[in-house]
Amino acid sequence: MTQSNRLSGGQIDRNTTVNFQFDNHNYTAHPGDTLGSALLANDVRLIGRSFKYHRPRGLLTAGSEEPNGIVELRSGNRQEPNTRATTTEMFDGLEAQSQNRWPSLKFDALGVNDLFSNFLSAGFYYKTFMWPAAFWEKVYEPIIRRAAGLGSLSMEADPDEYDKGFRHCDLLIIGAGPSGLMAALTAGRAGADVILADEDFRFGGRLNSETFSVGDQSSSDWAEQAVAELSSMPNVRLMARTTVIGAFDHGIYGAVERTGDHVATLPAGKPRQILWRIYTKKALLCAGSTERPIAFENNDRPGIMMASALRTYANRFAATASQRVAIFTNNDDGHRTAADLHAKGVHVCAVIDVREDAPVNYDYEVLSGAQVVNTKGRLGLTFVEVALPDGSTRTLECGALGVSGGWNPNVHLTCHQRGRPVWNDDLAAFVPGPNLPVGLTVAGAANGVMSTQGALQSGAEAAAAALELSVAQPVLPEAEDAPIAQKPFWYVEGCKRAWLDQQNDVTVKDVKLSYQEGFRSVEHLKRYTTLGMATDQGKTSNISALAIMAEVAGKSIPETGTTIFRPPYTPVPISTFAGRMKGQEFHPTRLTPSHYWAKERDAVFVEVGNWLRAQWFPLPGETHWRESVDREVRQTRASVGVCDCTTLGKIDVQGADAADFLNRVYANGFAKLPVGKTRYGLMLREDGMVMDDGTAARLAEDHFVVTTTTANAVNVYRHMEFVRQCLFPDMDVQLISTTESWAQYAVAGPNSRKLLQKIVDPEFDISNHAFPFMGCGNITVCGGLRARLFRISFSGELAFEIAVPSRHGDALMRRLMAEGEEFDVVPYGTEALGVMRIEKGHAAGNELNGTTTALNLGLGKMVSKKKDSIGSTLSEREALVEPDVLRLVGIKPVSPEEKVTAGGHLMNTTGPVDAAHDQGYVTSAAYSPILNSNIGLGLLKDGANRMGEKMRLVSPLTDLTVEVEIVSAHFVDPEGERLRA
Amino acid sequence: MIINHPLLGPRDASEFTYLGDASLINRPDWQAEDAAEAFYEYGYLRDNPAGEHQELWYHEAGDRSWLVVTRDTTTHEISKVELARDVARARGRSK
Amino acid sequence: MRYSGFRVIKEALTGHKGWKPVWRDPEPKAHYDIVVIGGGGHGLATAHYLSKVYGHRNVAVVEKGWIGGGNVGRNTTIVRSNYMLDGNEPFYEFSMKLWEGLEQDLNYNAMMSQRGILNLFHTDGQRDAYTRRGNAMILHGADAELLDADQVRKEHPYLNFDDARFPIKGGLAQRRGGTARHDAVAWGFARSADSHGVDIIQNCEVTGLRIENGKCLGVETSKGFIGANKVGCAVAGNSGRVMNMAGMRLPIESHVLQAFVSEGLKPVLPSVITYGAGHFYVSQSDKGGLVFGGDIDGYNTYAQRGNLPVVEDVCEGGVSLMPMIGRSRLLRMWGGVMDMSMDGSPIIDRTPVEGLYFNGGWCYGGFKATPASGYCFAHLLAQDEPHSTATAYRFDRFRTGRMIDEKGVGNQPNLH
Amino acid sequence: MHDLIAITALGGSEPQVDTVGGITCREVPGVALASVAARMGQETKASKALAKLIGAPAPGIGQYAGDTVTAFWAGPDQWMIEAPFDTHEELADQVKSALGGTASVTEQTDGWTRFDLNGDQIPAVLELLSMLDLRNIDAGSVARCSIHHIGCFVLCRSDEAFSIYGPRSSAGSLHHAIVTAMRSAL
Repeated sequence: MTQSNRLSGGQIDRNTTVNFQFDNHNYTAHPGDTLGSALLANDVRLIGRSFKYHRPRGLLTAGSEEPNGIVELRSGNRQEPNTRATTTEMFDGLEAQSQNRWPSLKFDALGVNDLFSNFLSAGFYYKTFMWPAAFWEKVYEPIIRRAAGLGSLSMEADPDEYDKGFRHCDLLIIGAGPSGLMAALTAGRAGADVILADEDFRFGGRLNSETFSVGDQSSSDWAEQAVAELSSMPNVRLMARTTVIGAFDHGIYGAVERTGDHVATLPAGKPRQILWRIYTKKALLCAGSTERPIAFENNDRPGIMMASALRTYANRFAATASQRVAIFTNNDDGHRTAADLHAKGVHVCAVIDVREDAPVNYDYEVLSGAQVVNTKGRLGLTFVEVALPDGSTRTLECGALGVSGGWNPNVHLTCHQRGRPVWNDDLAAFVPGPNLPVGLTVAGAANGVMSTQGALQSGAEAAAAALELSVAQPVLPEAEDAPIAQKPFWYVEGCKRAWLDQQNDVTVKDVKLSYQEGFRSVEHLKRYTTLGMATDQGKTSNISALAIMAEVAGKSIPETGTTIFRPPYTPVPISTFAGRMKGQEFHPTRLTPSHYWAKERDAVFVEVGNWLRAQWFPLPGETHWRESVDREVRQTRASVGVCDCTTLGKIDVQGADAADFLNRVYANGFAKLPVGKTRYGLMLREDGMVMDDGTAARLAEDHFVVTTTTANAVNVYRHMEFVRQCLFPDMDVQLISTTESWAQYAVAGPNSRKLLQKIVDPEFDISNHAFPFMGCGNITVCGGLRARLFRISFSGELAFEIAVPSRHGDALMRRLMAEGEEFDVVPYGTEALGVMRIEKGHAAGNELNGTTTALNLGLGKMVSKKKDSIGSTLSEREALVEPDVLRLVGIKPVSPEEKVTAGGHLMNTTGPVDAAHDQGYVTSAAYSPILNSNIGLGLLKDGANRMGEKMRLVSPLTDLTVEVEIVSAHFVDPEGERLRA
Repeated sequence: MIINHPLLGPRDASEFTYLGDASLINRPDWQAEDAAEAFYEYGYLRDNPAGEHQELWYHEAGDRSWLVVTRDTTTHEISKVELARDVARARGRSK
Repeated sequence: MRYSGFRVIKEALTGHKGWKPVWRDPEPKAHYDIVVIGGGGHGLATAHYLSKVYGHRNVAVVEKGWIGGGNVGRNTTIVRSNYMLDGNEPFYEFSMKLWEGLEQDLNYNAMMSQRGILNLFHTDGQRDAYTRRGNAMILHGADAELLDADQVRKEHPYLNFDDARFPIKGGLAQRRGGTARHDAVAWGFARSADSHGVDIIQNCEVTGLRIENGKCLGVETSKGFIGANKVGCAVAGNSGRVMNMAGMRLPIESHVLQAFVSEGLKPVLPSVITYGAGHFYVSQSDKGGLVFGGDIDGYNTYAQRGNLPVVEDVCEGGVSLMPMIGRSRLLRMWGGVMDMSMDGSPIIDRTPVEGLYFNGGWCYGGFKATPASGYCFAHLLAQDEPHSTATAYRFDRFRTGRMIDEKGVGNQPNLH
Repeated sequence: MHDLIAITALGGSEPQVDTVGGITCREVPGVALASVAARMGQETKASKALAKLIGAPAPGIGQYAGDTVTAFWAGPDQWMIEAPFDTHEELADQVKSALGGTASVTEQTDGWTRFDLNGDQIPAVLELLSMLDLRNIDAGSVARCSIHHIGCFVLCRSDEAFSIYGPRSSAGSLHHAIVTAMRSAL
């Protein structure tokens, strides 16, 4: 295909031709093009359909403010809906599809909505679809949902990678137009650490779109030279294709760098985009300004564009939307477009200038005091109807109409901390208000300085001011310094279907209706009409709509309100915010010291917080997890089992006041614990609920090792630091986590001592007499490896926990297995561990659910009343000590094979089954291969006094009702003889 | 946000864990006559000011210091950062 | 004016000239029976039920800005009654029933869409807790369904079943849950209250409470003093500010919750989904945007904006759970100030000041509660006793130890 | 001598080495670690004893010092001591006897895994991993930070040599993060 609308000149690489597809048609383009400019060059004006009425849409702008020209880019699992053609950098092999149309872009069935638009006015859906009531979900809503939406997702996982990074600088300059470049030159030359970021792939901003000169160069050449100088400065980092998306607290800016969107295929390992968090001392917003439209009847046809966009396409991209264009303007800038297009050989039919005193140029016709009152062209502009000052109308045949209603400063980032822009009457526009994010200043057009010369100067001055430079003002190049003359002209009188928000189909009529119905504040207007809620966030529509609302209300614009912008400046892929933290890398994975060994044994692993723990160890031939778990339990209770319990938190507590300190953090007493002994400890939150439980082993007078549950390790450590630093700052106590340092294994079962005796070095006596229940000490194993031994039991069996330096954990596990062969040793996982603790009646995570007190758990006596400990006072509140509070009980089905469901509720055997008669609930359940019965633990009202009572366990959720008996929670060895053996 | 750690200098707030009002340092005397009421107020009632707020932050991914940060809850401006231990001592806490 | 399809057609054919303001814009009277502070969802709902159910017409709602501009206009629109505890579930189920009849009650289409909500679980412990919760819901007369991983996959094949760090083990579904059009809820209540005689007074900021001899006589406002026999405060994140005018400290902290919306997309998500292993919940609006959120930022604030770490945290969860949303774009982020209570549950109660009533502590769950909150607050204001479904929402529960702590995290508001 | 063979944090019998572009990432198991926290009121004495042990003044905030035995700052009056594992397997005992009653000493050797980065563009890699202001980090500085949600120490030995300490259990995730960042940046 030929590029029939390609002009001369431009900043594209004509030596290279690339191929691309739009809606399955092949076209050619050049590097330096955007998809938008390439489509125009190929005479494609129709690009999409609007949201509500499915009206034909073409490009409106040449930048990121684009509401209309949005497509589905790429294909397969890289399909990317709602992508702005105007900012999509061309590459060879680019594929794009139009969206929100069916069956085709030219013949869109839902275009019928446009015929019924009068019935689909703003907010019509709030007033109807209410009858019959059941029809909303079944009929109306599905239809609306299918019609709504824009592009579609592939429904496949995003295959690309994304990074996050962190940069620091003295000065972040946002935008590399004239003010940004001049600011960067000023700051860079002064030696400051500068980051200059621009969303475009080419620095220069509007300098690349204009034909005037800066100094003795063309504006784009000047920009190129400035960039060359900046590139040579080691203290300046240039970030092209980087959008600063938000201004966050304390000088932190979010920025998205598109490192891979301009290439067909990413090299392996390289990210598509990087989310940068930029820490700045100062920031300077040089984001320029956005041209605003004028609303007139049928102003939304493909071919009707912002005048400055036509100029950009012609000057920078050497493309035009049509060979015949007209301009509709209320200011001098529109004439610049006409002049530039004319110079490029495009026929300018006329400039329609609403001003009576419009400047007259002899190169083309100027219709002063005229207005566009209507347009024609089903899928693209064909005619423009102009009302002349004498009351007559004239029809112009043209394929493009450039519209210029003046310029709005890009104040977006100044609003991100809820600062409000203020109205400037001279400019007839909002400019940055006084409440800027701390450290941010604004220069150039973004600050209402609209001439090039002014922008250069303001950039230089702002950079110097931000960095408190005392250097002499740099010599600025001479540039265009046209006075600003912006007289507002928002819409053509009498227009109705005159579009403001072109994507969401909000017209002047809708704004008037919104006023009529009382939605008169800006916030109400936006919400009621959906104005500014589209993918462009109203960059070209909000201010105009506000102005029209003001006029309808008979108020000034500032009286009517302002509109503020929220991050992000332009939409950002959700993947970019996620970075690498997805899939398996969502959270770090913590492996236990025996992990590699367990993997060899085909263990099934389970996530416990960030840890992976062996859940059970299936043997060949075992087809159901219960077989493995039952075997592990039986073998442990019959002989000996080994379980990796490294994940339990371990905290080293040292210092002269260590015992006193533990006395404060634990509800039970620790002062009198002898050296060489371990004690179970119960920790409460200050509100009296159980926070955690564990053990504390006293290794020396001033040295304890505390264990926590796996889940609470981090919280308990933080809590202990709080108690140490904030509550008792003069206690001599030091804390450090040693969780990872030690591989710790539970060795449990009647043969556990015998097994351990085979590896513990002979000089250490671990007989029951020398090393009794709750003993602890430093020992060596396997010929001199330092180790720690604790005689504690979670299973209720004779048991030990042995710890060695983590690097030797793998070897120790292998050794225990080898040495234990004669005892038929079994490794057991968390599942068997859970079964045995339920059999023994130990409360664990399901019972320590944050709403249980010591009393609830049957541990009330542990809360010492003789000392001050965290939580003891509030645990005494009246409702927490009422006689019928929940108490931990054992639950046994009357028929052992009947299932006990954790989460089931307990009801009396007779009477209604409902919430009002709820007696409690089952916290944990398991099958006990020892009792050959399902069993459970539960919390039951007044449970301590209901032993032997029959109850109904109901779980309507899983369709279950079971008769159960309330028993002691200690199913196995209630007297604790085994663990003392 | 950035918290200017008194020892380490400016650090991103995401390295810290937030607890709440620095009045949590003022733990009541468990033996006082009105201990139950005092602990209830300590545990549950907050000034929750719109404006200057003294609050506890823990440098979890850093040096494990608890800090008292004075921050405006309407602007997020931080006017002061102290080690909580120093504040606790200044408020008369000891062992 | 009654709204209907017929009316829409008639107006369309007659140039939309007949539509009237949805509510009046009255000047405040000197005195009302009841003044409700706060023109958000809860305040407007209170006015609606006060006027329609309890027959109080001499009522004003005073709002410092524009009605519906607070949390009701900036939330993720989820409606559900999937609570576990006795103190909560009857109230939220009452709310659900009100939602189910809301459009007919208000003659306003709030687009209540019972597309269902699914809470995923990833560990056995979570499954047990959800089982307990689902059973409690059913025992309270609500609906609940426990799905295993295969059932979840069948309904939501796009979730990450391939390389999930925390594999999905199942979910608790409430089919009657769903979403509603948040702005329309506020406008619908406002329109109804207005039509029953309630004065909705916008741009009227309360600057003080006139309290004499322990009795509240009315409110000082930017439009002057407005007398009232009873004053009800329903100001969500600003609870601390307003009640401070009465010298009260509350069991509440103000925190910011951010929420996000993506660009419009053709239908992808059939229901509301919450991730059990990360901070992420999401639904898709009728317009096509993914509406999602996660955890609160976690520090006390009255600023309606948040920071990047939470944005990233939420998106990390989102892409981990449903990797197919990765290439859709986050369009807009915003923050709402939440009145986070000490146990995560609300308060609807009298205060020590006679004639002053309080409704707050909704944390980030206020939207779904809107109808019942309004109903129960209206009941309290009208009859001076708590509504039967809201008896547990008392101030003194913290003193007596009757917390309603669904999450079990205790007296630290930012963890609820 | 015991006969339990150690494995590295990444699970190998030999340390892992990865090279991307001009940077090498090397797993370093041969280091012994112990933590030191001064006792209340003994801060000066502890820091003097520490100085003697490492042959240099006790390092201040964000610094490390020493030669064979080095110390780096870990918190107020807290340090981490590092030394070659082969010669200092019993480092904690050695430190304890050097500091006497002036400090609490805890063995930390196997609590951590260490990766050494050597090459000429390390900042380009680190800026994808941590929020440290690398402009302020030069030879002799150490900082605690979070790398992909993993709490780490980063030590700068020179412009072209950095050590990263992370928790041993997360060695695989940390290694993955580092090598991924190397592939991305280099």
